[in-house]
Amino acid sequence: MRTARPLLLSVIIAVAPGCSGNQSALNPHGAPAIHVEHLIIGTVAACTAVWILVMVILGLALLRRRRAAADSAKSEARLTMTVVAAVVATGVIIAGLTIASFYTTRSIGGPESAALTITVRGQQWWWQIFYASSGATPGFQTANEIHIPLGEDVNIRLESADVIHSFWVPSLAGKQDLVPGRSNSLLLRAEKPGVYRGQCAEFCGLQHSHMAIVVIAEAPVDYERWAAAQRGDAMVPADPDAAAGQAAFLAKPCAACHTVRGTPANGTTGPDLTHIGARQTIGAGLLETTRGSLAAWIADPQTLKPGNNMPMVPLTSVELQNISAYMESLK
Amino acid sequence: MTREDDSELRDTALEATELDRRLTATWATPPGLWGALSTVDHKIIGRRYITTAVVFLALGGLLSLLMRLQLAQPEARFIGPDRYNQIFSIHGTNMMFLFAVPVMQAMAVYLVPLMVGTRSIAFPRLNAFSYWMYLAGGLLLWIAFMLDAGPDVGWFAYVPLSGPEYAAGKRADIWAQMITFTEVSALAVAVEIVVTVFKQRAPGMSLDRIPLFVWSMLVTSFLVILAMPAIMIASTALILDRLVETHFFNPAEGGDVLLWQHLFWFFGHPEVYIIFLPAVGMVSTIVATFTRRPVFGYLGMVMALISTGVLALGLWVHHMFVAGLPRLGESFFTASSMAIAIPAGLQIFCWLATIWAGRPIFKTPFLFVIGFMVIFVIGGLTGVMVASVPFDTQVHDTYFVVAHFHYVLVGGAVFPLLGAIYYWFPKFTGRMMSETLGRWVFGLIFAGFNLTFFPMHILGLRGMPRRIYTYQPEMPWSGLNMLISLSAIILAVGFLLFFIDAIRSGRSGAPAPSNPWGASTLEWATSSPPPPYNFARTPVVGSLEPLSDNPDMLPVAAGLRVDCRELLVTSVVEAIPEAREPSSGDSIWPLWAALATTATLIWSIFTPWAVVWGSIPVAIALIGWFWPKGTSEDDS
Amino acid sequence: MLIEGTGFALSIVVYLYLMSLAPSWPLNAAPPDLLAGTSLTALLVASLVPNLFLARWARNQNLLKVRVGLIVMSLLGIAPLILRAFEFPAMHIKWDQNAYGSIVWVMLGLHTTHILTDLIETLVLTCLMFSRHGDNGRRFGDVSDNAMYWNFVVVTWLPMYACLYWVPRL
Amino acid sequence: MGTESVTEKANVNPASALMVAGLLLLISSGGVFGWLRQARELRLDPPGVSDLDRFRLMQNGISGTPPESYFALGKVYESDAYNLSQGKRLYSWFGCAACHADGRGGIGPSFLDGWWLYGPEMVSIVASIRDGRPHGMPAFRDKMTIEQIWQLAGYVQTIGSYTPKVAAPSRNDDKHTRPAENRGPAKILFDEGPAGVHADQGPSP
Repeated sequence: MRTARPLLLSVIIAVAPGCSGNQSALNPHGAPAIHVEHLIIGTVAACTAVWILVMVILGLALLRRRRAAADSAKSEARLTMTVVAAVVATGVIIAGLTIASFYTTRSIGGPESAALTITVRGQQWWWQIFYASSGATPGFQTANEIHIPLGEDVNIRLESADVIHSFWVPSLAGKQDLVPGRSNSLLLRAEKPGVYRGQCAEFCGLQHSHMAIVVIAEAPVDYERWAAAQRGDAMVPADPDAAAGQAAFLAKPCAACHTVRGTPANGTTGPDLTHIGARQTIGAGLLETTRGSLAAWIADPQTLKPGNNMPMVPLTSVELQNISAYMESLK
Repeated sequence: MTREDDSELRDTALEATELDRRLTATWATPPGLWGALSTVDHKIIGRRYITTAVVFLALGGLLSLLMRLQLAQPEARFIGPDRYNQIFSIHGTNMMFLFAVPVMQAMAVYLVPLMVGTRSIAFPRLNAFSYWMYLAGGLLLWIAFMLDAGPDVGWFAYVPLSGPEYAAGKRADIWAQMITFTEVSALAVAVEIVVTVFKQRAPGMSLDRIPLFVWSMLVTSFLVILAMPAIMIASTALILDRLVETHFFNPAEGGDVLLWQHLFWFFGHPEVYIIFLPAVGMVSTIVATFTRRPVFGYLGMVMALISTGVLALGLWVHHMFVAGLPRLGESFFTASSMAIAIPAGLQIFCWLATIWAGRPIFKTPFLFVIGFMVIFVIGGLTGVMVASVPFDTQVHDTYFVVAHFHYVLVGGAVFPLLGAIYYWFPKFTGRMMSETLGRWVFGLIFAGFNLTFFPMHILGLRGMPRRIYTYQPEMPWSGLNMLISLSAIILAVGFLLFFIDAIRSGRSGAPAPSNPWGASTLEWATSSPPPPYNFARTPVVGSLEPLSDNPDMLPVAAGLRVDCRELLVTSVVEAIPEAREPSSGDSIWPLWAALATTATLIWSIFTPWAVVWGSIPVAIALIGWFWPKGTSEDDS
Repeated sequence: MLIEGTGFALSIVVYLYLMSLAPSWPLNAAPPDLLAGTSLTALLVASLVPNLFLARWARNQNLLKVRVGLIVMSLLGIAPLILRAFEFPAMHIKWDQNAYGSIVWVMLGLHTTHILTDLIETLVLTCLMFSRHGDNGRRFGDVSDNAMYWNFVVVTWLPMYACLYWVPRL
Repeated sequence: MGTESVTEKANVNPASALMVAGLLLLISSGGVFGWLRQARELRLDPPGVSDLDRFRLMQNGISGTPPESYFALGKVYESDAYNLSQGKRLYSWFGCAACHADGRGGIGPSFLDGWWLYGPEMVSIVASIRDGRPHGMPAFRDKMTIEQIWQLAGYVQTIGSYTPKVAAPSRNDDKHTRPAENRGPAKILFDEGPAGVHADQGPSP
């Protein structure tokens, strides 16, 4: 198994590209993030100008040619005036930036108006996601991947199951903490369809580095189709490999921690796997969902993400293949 | 206490050489190990403090190189998450609690008594005690790290990650208890500085003649006194939660997770100014000396120092902008965080005006001040950025913030400190540091620093969170990270050269005259290094720049005894002589007290009963410390 | 004393902060019984009188009176500790039951530590004043410092008393 | 000059003073932390893991010999705070509390009445969890990996331990029903015969 490590690493590197998306405050596609980007650009420009001005004065002060008798009362008084003026100017700039900041906060607004509410629950080290039931349509649970309808305000309710995490999808909005014992909320609104990557931003333990989330903004029709699929139970495997995989999944420790709706597997410790094959990534943004990466993950989760709560379950290679086939089939 | 007694030997009666011999006999630290362990000479302790803090700086720097090694490539496997978390936690804790605060206080321990023209610091034994406590706290942290029991919860140890449920073992307790050690020592030094500045200034040094460095240390000490109790309450509550099941931070039983953050940052934000304000004093001193004129706007500088100190206590919430607090409160803290830019700006403008009006001499200490200006202004401006709530929601806990506080702390404190070490090195050791090497050191550190930390701003805006031990290859961060890691080598070489220069110059540098820079403050009025009694006769001050007024002859006051340790007490405002006051002699008891306290504190990580049993040896040591020995110091 | 004063103030702030978050206060406990705490408060306030006399005698360097005063103050240091022992049970909660219990015990503990510290200091000074080191200006200075510290211990108790005993009854 | 020679000496002394004090602290804290065990082994080698399954149990199902690898690891599942904490999480994740409550028992026996039906050795606790026991204790062989079973067993042993362990998981951040495991041995914490005592368990030893 030792020799398997480099092999697995090469698997990671092979499957790596693909789900990069954009995770940058400077590449905004959501209304809140766009407002903040304007503020960022404005503030940085103002501050850069101030810095350049101060540096020019410093340079002049250091290198200017000095006259013989400099220290007269008159020049001292002129200096005082200049310093006072500079302080006043600082005050004015500061006040301007403060007002700009308040204005941005105002224009972002709160999530009160949102029609759709999604609850995100932080876990060490993945995201548990609940879509609430509304009227006759039942709610459902998923993990590490949020779908939102384009151009609509979405309220993200943030809770934590264990320690403090922070929900941050920079292209859509600023971050907000998930605090145990409290409930926060955040407004998301995507203006452009796309896959937006985000990542936990508050240090939360061993695998803080591998706790990514994907937000997929799509046309309302697509969103509804997706949500309808998610509400359903897991597909019954048609392919014999996958069917054998399901049997192994249920017989092995897997089912004690994971739920696959429509089967006896109803563990709640790990992520809900009912539609894992339809998600873009596994392991909280660690790997792209392919049969190979699923196999790599199941075979040795502690090498890929040391310290996470999924144990290494001893499996034969046939079992491993079958279970990964089954996982892949859970679209 | 001012009774006249003819049998006492006063300095009025003696010739210079004879006075020198007798004062040495009274004030000198006896040779040998015992003398070293029991000394209370503020200069010896100050030098120890500085050396120890610089050793911790070097160790913390090594940790940062390890982090840079790991982050140079995506998904690198040099260091696993468990070790990496310990490394960054200890890097932060070490730099804040074991390097930055102590080194600033250490400079004050050495310099403040000299700058105010007195023979010793107030409460010299407490000073010895504070050093031993500091050393013990530092060793606790580092030994724990060596044994794989280092704290792994970040330098601000947010609960519940550091709480009983999620921080298994004793790692978080070690962090919390290390805080207790450094708090005790920092508070002790703060009290000494305040009393020294208020009551022991040279006759004539009224409030408006106090050197700016001393002013800055005074304000810093008050900040320490007001801010440190918050972390003391916080770390005690954390230890109690972990050890005896209190529920301060357990939301299910009425506690609150954010209570920790409020308490921590009520201390943590002033902490930044505790580190920065002494640097303001150092910069002012160096600027005044190397532009050959007093700092422009003395009163403005003092007001800026004080208002920074006051404001610093009122903006802790800007570290919690994304924790979900009420809007209104956030607006207030945005405004107050922005407002602190005004006194900071005033200070910058005053220095610029001083340089403008003066005649700059480009020696190494002054180069570091120029570097400070360039870097710190960037740090200050990014500080204004993160004070804005919406801006902060994007950059909080990212590499942007990492860059910001390194610009503030390294630019705002380490650059002035390096300048200050070059500046006061002759005073500390009697030898000059190398001017040629100094320029190299400055160039390498300046270039290395900016190349290392400037790209971090960009990384943060491009979505890289802080405290990650690795990142995935598909993220567009690897190029800049590699650049940063390579630049860190330049920075490290700069520091290495600095250490080499310091060690080499300390052994065989050119001998220093008593006032090599032509400075105007009192520490240069005595020899380099100063004799154990600092000044043969207490100087009398007639202006802000006593040495420029009378370059050849400094007026002195006389009348202190030479056969026992005695110093002059003056009034708070005008510094009018009030009384002669004895100063404690050498004693081993501070060391015993520190050892007893250390044992108690470490033991109490394991059982609460340690506090009960441990208090007995602590009480014995304290009684031994204060019990009169029948010497004249005790009985005058 | 500025340090400790800040510490006491912060503990009161923590108390009020936790109270502001709680749905009811005290949390799952009856308000504390008044008897022990109130008599302790009365005793502490009363102890200020001999304490002020002691400070005056120390200033006048009156050895005999200072000796008597120190003995009285030692007894007045022990008595509150006895009453304090009854205060902890009077809170009707233990530190490990909930956050209310935690902060109450910590506040009481913090103040008890101060009484204890001052008591030990008083006892040591009493011994000193009966030894050959006694009749000495510096010792008298220590005595008046110690008296000052006791004033501090008493004064800080008053807001804590109000907080611990009367705020839960509001 | 006199002063110079004094300061020269003082230059040397702090260093030796530092060394002595440092050495003292090093020795004492080294002792303390050596005793602590804080290392975290996040991934065991698969052969080592499967060896954990190979312990020998006495005929009566009580006590036996742990596998070699357990000693090789340094008995981590009894004495390492990280493993004990993991065990505590497993205790709640795998529903142990449904029968054993917070350790005081219910449907299943109590761990706190000072009476181990199958003895307090790690192997017998592991065997109980892995293979199940009569009167309703299910086998967890197919629900947990062997490493998890050892972690859980370590935690269960800690709950019922007569003497407090140096390394123990602390309390949870939720409603608490009993003092934390690190507060002291069960014997002190609870009266004899709390809620979960069954007649068939016999008297306390």
